[in-house]
Amino acid sequence: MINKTVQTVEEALEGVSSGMTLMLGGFGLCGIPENAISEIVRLGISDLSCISNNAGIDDFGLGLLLQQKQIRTMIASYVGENAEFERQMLSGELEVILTPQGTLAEKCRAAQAGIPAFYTPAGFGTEVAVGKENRSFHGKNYVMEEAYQADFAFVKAWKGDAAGNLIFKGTARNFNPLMCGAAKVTVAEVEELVPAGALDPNQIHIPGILVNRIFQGRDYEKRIEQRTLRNT
Amino acid sequence: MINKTVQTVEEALEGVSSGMTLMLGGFGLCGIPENAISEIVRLGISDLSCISNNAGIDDFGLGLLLQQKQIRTMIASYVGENAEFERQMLSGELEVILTPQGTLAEKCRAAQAGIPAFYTPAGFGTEVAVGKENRSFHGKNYVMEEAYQADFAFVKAWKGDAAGNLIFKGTARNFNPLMCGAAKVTVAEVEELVPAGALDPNQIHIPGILVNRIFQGRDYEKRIEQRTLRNT
Amino acid sequence: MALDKKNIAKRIAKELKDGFYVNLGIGIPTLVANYVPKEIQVEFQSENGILGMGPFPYKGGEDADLINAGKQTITSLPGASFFDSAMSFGMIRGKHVDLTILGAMEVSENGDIANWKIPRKLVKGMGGAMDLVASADNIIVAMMHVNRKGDSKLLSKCSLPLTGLRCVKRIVTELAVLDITSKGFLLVERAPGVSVQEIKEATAGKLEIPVDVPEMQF
Amino acid sequence: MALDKKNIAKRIAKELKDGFYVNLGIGIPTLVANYVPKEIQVEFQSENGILGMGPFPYKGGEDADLINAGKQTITSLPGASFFDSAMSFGMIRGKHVDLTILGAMEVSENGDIANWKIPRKLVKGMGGAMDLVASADNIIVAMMHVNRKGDSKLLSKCSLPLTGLRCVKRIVTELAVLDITSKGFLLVERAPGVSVQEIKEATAGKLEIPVDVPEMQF
Repeated sequence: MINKTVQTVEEALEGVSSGMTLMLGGFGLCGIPENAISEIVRLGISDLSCISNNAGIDDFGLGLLLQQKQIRTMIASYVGENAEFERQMLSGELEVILTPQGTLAEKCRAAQAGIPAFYTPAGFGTEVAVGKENRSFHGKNYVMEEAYQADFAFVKAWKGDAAGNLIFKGTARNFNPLMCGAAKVTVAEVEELVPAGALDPNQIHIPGILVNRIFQGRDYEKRIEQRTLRNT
Repeated sequence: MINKTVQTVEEALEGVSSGMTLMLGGFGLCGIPENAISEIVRLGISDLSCISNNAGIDDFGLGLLLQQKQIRTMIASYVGENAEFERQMLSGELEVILTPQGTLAEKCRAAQAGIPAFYTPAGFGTEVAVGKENRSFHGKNYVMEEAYQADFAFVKAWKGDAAGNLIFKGTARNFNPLMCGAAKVTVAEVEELVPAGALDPNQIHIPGILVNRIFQGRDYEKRIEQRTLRNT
Repeated sequence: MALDKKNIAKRIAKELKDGFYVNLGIGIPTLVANYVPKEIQVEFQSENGILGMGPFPYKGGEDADLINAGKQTITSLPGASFFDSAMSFGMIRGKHVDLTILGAMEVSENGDIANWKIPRKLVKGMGGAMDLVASADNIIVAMMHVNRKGDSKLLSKCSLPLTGLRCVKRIVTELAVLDITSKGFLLVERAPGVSVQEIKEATAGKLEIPVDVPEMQF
Repeated sequence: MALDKKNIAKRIAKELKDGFYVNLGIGIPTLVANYVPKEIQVEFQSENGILGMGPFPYKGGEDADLINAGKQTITSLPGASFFDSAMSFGMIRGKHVDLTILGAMEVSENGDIANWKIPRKLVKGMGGAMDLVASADNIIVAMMHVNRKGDSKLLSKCSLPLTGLRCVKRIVTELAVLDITSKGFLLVERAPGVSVQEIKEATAGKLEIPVDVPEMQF
């Protein structure tokens, strides 16, 4: 067993620096790498390009990096729910590259799997397709999209073992598995870190080969964006 | 819950006919849809194109279809271990399209996921790349490969529920998950069929949306090709 | 009388067929889940990674790890499954989802849809909408027939940046049910008490009006 | 004296580094697993869907659902995982596997490899070999220096249909360890008791011979 465990978030983020391209898992605030985000804030690095489906809210998630003006380029599919984001975008401080959600997912997966490019119907005939190869297969039109290239991927899993194997929970899975192995270095934080052999090899969502460093996360807030209830 | 259960293998294979393109899961004899293969033999249909990593052995797996001369075209990555196969191939009765194993897997996955084509480095500069688009990304050469188009996919899972959700076991997973939803109709046979709700939704390998019919398989032989033991 | 949002959802629910996997957009489409006919079984897919989505949880049953695409807390039903976003959009692009119901800012008479961007206004992004409209064979749009200024949103050509081309099949508004055909918008049903003339006036694109236009039934 | 297959495997095992994920081909490469230095940790990947592959099972411990790429019954080690073939080749194409060790029929002085097809003979297929050689940054070939007829298999140009282009980094034969460089085959080590002259005679491609060619150490 190859041990991927690191003891601290500082150690986990060693090598992250200004100007890098980062992938961050999560959908809204669900399944975001809270510990890594806090540490990036603490490191005070800037000029970052962030690939993440959303941009957090004002005071949580990627919103914390926006507050400190650490992000130069945001690559996302949906960026509502964030006043500071809007301000920076409208003022031109922040570059925003909007990408269809399925394309964003597949561009991560392509990077993970060594596929340099693929075709998708999403965005054909829209401004998303401008400047990209358009091509027809079997009478339907598609756009060519290329794999992302990133320096670090930060993901959050439910359980993980020392070998770096990961299991996600519910819809907190989302983009996290696709970003594993999609950047030069993948850092996984987990709610529960167990010894190798404690997880059923049949139930592992992401094999440890796609994870470079794993650590036991702390103080998860797991904030709920839209607490919606049924009447009793 | 949308119920995908059918009671018999006959019902499961309704609509399969001569001249069709079939996908069949399994690696060697591991994880092959034994019940579906037996039923195809019984149906006596022919002129089939079969997409499967291997072609079975003389008296088991796809070898049973070869014995009856039901296969016209075999699309596979490795076809050793089968004397009748060799005879038919050398005599020209059987057309064989050899495809790199990873490309075969990805062409199934592309069909499942609505990706019409993708680029892979596998086979660049070899006869596999002849007649296909060759293209360079970031200084490396790739070959364009298109998604498969098939009529039926036959897969074998370990456990499944009435909603068509599937869980595979060990290395019997292989190509089975990738073929689900990759053909017009996907038929899953399982060793153990349970009611919807009995499987943990976190542990499902293939969601039921990718399966059209599911049935409780019978009399699994699960033959071992190379029983290799350690000395005690 | 023009329908309210609930009744638009109720009318759309009649389009559901037994065995359908359905993706519901945010807004009116979400309400459709409340009106599934009892005699049929459908399953709801949420593109953030669940199939077999159930209703909102009771108080105390919320789970931060279980939300829908609108980031609302939800529950899962027996037979549900969780999966990653690549698998989720694989289902969508691979045409495994049978019906997509979503909102729109504009629809054109050839089925183009615009629902993600207003130039010079704040753009929040397309989310999964471009994937959904480019992939689905069966798209129903739930929308208001006219905007707040009273301008028609059913146009000969969309004025806003497109989300997808020639993809909408059917539109349900507060006034009518319309299909996209080679001749433009075909008036299929009108809301109870709404006249053909009213619909005609509210539709800027080409409108094909059959001799008999029945009222919607609920 | 020329090495036997076990010693070729033993020499290759010295190339393993702590933390390496390794894919072993059928034949001599499989034997490498027996000689992993005790002080390092490596994990073996088998492209049919397992990481953390262990030794063959004891009698009674065979499981038909647990085999390697050679279709042999195997076991799994603590920390192992199972996955589908797309994920498996994603690991390979995505360069997550650190070292690939495989056999060859021919290797050329520029690193081309031929190991899947002999024209006019029965073709069994390339299996995963084309994916492996096209993807791996670190490929070691385990092979015999000459074929049964005594012809060199280390050529200036492969005569057989290629499996991959310019991909081999190092070759270990019964006679020598050689690297592929811009100047052709570079003689790195010779088998104990084997002379440089013997290696020279057995190598058809361009051979670069340093002043000092040490004997292999085991």
